[in-house]
Amino acid sequence: MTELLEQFPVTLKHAILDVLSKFLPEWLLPIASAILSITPILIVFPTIFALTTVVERKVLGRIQNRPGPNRVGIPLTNIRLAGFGQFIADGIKALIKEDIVPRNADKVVHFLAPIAVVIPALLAYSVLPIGKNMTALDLDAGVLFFFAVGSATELSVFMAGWSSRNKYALLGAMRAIAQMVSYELPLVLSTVGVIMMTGTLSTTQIVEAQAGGFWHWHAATPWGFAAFFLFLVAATAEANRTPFDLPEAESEIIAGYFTEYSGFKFALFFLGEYLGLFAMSGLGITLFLGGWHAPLPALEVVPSWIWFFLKLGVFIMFFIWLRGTLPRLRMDQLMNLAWKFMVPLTLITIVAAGVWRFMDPGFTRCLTVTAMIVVPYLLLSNALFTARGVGKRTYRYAD
Amino acid sequence: MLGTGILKGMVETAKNFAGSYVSDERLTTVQYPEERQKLAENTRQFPFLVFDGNDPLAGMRCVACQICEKECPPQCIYIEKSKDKKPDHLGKPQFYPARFDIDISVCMSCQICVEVCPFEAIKMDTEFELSTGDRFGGLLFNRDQLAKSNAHYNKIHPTEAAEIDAKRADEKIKAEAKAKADAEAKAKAAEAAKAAANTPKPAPAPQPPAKPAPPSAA
Amino acid sequence: MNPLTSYLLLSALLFSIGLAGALTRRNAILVLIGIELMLNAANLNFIAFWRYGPNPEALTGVTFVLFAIAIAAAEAAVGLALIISIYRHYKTTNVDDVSTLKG
Amino acid sequence: MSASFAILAALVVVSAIAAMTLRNLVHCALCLAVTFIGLAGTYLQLGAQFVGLAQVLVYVGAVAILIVFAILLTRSGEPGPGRQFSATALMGVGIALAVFAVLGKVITSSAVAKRPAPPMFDGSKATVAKFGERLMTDYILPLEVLALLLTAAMIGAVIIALREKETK
Repeated sequence: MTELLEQFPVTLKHAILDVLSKFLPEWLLPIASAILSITPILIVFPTIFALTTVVERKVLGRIQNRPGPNRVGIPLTNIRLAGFGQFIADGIKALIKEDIVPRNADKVVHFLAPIAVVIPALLAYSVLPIGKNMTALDLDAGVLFFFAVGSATELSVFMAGWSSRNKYALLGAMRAIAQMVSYELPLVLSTVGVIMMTGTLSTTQIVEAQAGGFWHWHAATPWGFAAFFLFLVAATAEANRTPFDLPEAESEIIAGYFTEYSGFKFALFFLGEYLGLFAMSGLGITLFLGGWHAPLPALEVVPSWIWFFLKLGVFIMFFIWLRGTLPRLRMDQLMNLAWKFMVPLTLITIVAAGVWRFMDPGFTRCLTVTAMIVVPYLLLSNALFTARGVGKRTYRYAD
Repeated sequence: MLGTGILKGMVETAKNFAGSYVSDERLTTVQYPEERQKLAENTRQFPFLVFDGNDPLAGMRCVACQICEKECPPQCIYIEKSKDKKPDHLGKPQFYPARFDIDISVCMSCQICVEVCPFEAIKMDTEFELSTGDRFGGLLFNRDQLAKSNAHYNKIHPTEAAEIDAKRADEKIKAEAKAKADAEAKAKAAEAAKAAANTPKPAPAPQPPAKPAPPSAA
Repeated sequence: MNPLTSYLLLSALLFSIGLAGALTRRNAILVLIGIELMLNAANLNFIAFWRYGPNPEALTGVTFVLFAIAIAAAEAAVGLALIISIYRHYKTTNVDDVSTLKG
Repeated sequence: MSASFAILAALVVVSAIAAMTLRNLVHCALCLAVTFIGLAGTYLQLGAQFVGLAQVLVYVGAVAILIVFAILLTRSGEPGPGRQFSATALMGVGIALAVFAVLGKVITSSAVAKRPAPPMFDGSKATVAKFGERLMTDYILPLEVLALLLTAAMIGAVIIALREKETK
């Protein structure tokens, strides 16, 4: 039973392929196989996105002591489904809304930008191991592929902001690019420790290196925990989530680079943003939280892909929780955090990972590596708090 | 230390999140169409015209003085004076509005019309469910739509309405007393005149003015 | 035509396009773009020769390209910084107008 | 010559020509990014996975962005009414054509063109691990020099682009 469930998606794919092989010519089979691998990604993650939009609003509502959306259910009936029909209503609304393109806009680039946002976000999923034997594209340089594809998003954000011919859109795009470039550095550097320890860039092999219970996960080691924490912060910034949502800071620059987008194109931006967030969470799970491995060996009766999605759900909830708690940063604070705090600390975690690798296992190693990270963290945070611009603000007239 | 404040905030929001499921008192909103919050007494939306008694036209307090029309900042009031007169609650013949329109899509709820009205004739309503399919005609209220009874006024702003009713009752008593005094004086004068003329004749009873029913204290 | 020749021809074409652009356009940024294209054409050559060469296990071609990419990144950064600096001085990025040294 | 090569080559050539001829500079930069992506695809097709992905990361993620920023900073995004090509444009095209003619002649007539295609290349021989090993052993000195160069270039770029202090 477990075995059947475990490999159910893979067996299903092979069964379909077997049937297809009787009808299709030989050269079409690899393409059919690729399509069969991609289709689940194209169905599952947008579905998670749709559910997340509702869950996010409900959780944010609860954090603010109100129920959140709880009305839309099945149309023409009184069944409300606790508001989980909302995303269908939103989708229909986005589809039938008028698509407004500014008169001065660069029509071609304006049209291409939302597509160019969604495609890299979807491509990033192809290297994520969703379950045992379930990596759509098992590349030798999978992590590099992920970052390469992720960096292509910056250009599409620029396309959206520039082509709108709107000062808010351009400002938002500039902010977004500056933020993404700045946080890409700590994001990549925080993963270097894991890559060093496993000696591979392949996501599948990185997951395999963390088998056998949660104490084998990279996040369970001192350097891994620190790297995971830094990765989380950088991932939040890369995905433009609060508290790093300056590119779309609605109280300052309306909606940032998608100010001039409406209807379905806006929905595509929304989708791209969330898909980016899920992909980033998926990479975090793969690199630090054991991928599809169960936290305890006894729990391996539950299929691997369920573990992956459970962990993804935890990540999503965490990001929503973060959004409900933290206010937005200021632009200079954002840059200071990236360059003065994140980059030095990620470099330190890489050194710490090296020390961990070459010391004998034991209490001393644990203590040394922890000290290597905690001491600079305390020093840096202390220095930053007293520094101008980052630290606590003093108000001349308030208080 | 960097990060402690964030942790504190996260704990707080987590408390709110969990607490909102446990205790309903935490919930600050109500499920609107089914549940409603009690409106505060000083709630105000858009103006209406107060009338006394049961007949909107007969009891209309407005005398079409057009002060509110002149004072209205967005100029959303339009008044046409009547040709004839009808008696007010004191029995004095007054004009009444032949036409009284308020475009509440223009009205900004400033309450200046209420402040300037010397006759307590225009007051602020608490009705807020005014959505309509017709953007222009549907939000242009005429005299008959605007006229609402004093009982309604007493219901939505009880304290204020009670004060005004007391004041008006007072005015009325004074006016009646004055009318009586006048009548007596007149009678005396007549008697005196009669005595002077020495032609004894019964004094004419002072005719009470046709006045509307006294305001019901709801 | 064997595969190597087709890659080499593609690379030669790319190089010529970059050269034509660098020689004909007036904007300094476009000249830089042309140079980038020429550099990429050279990179493509290295990869093609490595792949169809006698000893692909040695990984010489790809290593060279990796170094070339890093240097190109540095070149782009410095080149664009120069263009911005020139723009501040002359208020133009037109290469025909920035000819004080021409005499 | 396979179909995938034909598609990639067409993509590279067309976008490169567009990048060199379009009036609007931002369009040129975006077309340049497409060229880089097409070239990365060619590298991947040739089995150079690491370099292909590094190409996307560096060129699309960094150089294209840098160019776009430079375009906006020098206010040359909107093309002026004047000519876009320099006075010696015809000569430049002529030179480029001549270069292509010579290169093409050399390539097609060289011994390489007559050599039969080598046996199928085994991708597992060019893994990232092997590549890293080479970089850390044989090429360690160039790698370190490169690191130095990048640092120097970064500092140099910052200093050049730094706004001059207004002295007076």
